[in-house]
Amino acid sequence: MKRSLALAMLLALSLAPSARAANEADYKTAYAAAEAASKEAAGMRNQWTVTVSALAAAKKAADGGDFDRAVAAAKEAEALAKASIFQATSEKEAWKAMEIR
Amino acid sequence: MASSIRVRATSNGDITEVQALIQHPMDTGLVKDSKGELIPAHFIQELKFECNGKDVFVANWGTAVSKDPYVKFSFKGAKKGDELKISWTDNKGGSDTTTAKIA
Amino acid sequence: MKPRSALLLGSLSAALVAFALTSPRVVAADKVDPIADAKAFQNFFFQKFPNVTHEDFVNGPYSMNEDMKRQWQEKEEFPPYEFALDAGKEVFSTPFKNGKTYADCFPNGGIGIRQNYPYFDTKEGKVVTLELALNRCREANGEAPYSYVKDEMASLTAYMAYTSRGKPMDIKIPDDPRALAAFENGKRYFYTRRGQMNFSCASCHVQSPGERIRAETLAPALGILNAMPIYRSEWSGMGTTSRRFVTCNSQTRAVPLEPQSDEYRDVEYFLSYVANGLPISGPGARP
Amino acid sequence: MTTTTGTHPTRRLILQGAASVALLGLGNLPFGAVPARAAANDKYPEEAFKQKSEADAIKALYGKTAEPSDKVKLDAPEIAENGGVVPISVTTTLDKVTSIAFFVAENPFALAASYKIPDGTIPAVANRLKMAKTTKLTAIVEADGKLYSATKEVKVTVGGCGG
Repeated sequence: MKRSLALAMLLALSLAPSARAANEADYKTAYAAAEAASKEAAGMRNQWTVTVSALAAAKKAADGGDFDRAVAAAKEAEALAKASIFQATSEKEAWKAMEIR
Repeated sequence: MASSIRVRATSNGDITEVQALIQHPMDTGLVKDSKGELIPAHFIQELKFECNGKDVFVANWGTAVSKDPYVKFSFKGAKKGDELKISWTDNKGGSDTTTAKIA
Repeated sequence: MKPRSALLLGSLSAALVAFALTSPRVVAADKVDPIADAKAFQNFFFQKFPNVTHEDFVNGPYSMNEDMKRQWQEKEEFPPYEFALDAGKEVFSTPFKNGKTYADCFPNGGIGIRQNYPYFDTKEGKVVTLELALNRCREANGEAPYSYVKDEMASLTAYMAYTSRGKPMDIKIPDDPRALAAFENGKRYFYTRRGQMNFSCASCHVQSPGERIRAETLAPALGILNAMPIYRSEWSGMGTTSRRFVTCNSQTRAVPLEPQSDEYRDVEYFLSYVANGLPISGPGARP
Repeated sequence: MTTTTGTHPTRRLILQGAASVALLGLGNLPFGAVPARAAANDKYPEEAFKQKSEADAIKALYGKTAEPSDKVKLDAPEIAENGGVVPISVTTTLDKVTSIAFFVAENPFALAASYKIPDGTIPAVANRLKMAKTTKLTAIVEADGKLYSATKEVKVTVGGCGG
């Protein structure tokens, strides 16, 4: 579990800018995916603050017409949200390992 | 409105020990609020303690004194029941005064 | 963005390794047994800190560090919560517009009862905290509720805690499956990792009390709520139990829940119950 | 401001029971009154509080320099639990004290507080100060027209300038 969480975070880091400049449609797709994942995380009562800020950063960049940055931020938000979903899922049982008994 | 000044003055033979706590923001003028705007400096400059018509302690403060400032000192020559007068003024012209009986 | 994230990843894996090494032994979960849980919880801290007297745990980080304790004792000569205490007493004794007072809402007129909160309300089937009871009292008397995190709520609970100082925490779990479920849910919340830092409440307050995390000395979980509400120098002001939970969540980069959400009520129930027998020390002063 | 030095020896005897020091005080008795004591003046020392460095602040407050003295006892924590509220106190066995001041070298403005100690007041003060970061802390006691200092290093991990 620990390794896969780290992997999920690595994923967030490996988003090098692509050769082709991103356009608004790319952004909309990326943002929709990020938003869906973040809603799922919130539904599990496990939203991360960094997901919220990455989403906001994506929106801000898109509003400013910088779609490369907007897509990158949206993808980062999605990766973060997925990591938080993964965390919430695995913690359903994993928390017991921490318990004082 | 309750006084901004809390005082405890206790007599122990010839020596009176005084502790005071004052409600004041003591803003440095270097800190920004949540909107990113500088909070103007607002701090007590002078705090004076008088007993039996005589200054027994005078503090001159800058912005480096903590919020809700505290001070402790002792003086001689007063007895139980004597009145201590405490007053402060700040850099915006604000002030407060109170009196406390030495216990 | 990248270097910062990478840095975080590094510290995260270091933390994970540390946890892997120090995790308590895993025992198969079975039925909910709060009495055994409380005993194990207290024993864990008593054994981990054999030099700390049992009552001293309610003084949080000050029970862990002599230099800090001295600074605290110095401050306690004229504590920074003094103004909140006075304000709380005044608010508490000022009647509502309908002439009734807070005293009418509480057993024993609200004096010396802090140690009995939170309690499990068998009618509602939920945990009721002191903060919640205070706002319900206001609303029942036609007054608008207060913010749960600071100001009047902190002043009121400061005063009520002050009148209860020294009384042993005395939380009851009634014979009701929902009460047991609330306790268990609170326990789960306490041990569940969340936020990008992948920390649970226990990561800091069970594994590392007395140690420094960034700039703060961590308080032991045992008795941590006995000191509520607290004046935190970091906040330059007072904060309630709700505020403490909210800031803890934010620090692990988890979006905090609503104050007085079910999870927070349950974790308060759990943490208070396992501190049964330790004295109320609130209001407290903390760095 | 004039000082009636005549009461000093008696006060010292009662306070510290240190007869030898009291005798020393007696030796100064006829010439005890010293003029020019900036910090003991009635006016708020606006200029001194505006100085950034400790040296400039001391100069502006007193117009002279201080010498270290083991008769000045400065009490401060080694590690401040929070830079916003650091309990600091000073006591001294020096005689004819007219003022006590605190300087926090690394703060934006070094002078933190200056206290006038009128005749009959014990030369000891406790207060709480803000510290922006790990810093040298200096207490200066003005006694019989001279300046005596004590310093201490205070580690600050949470700065006191964040409000």
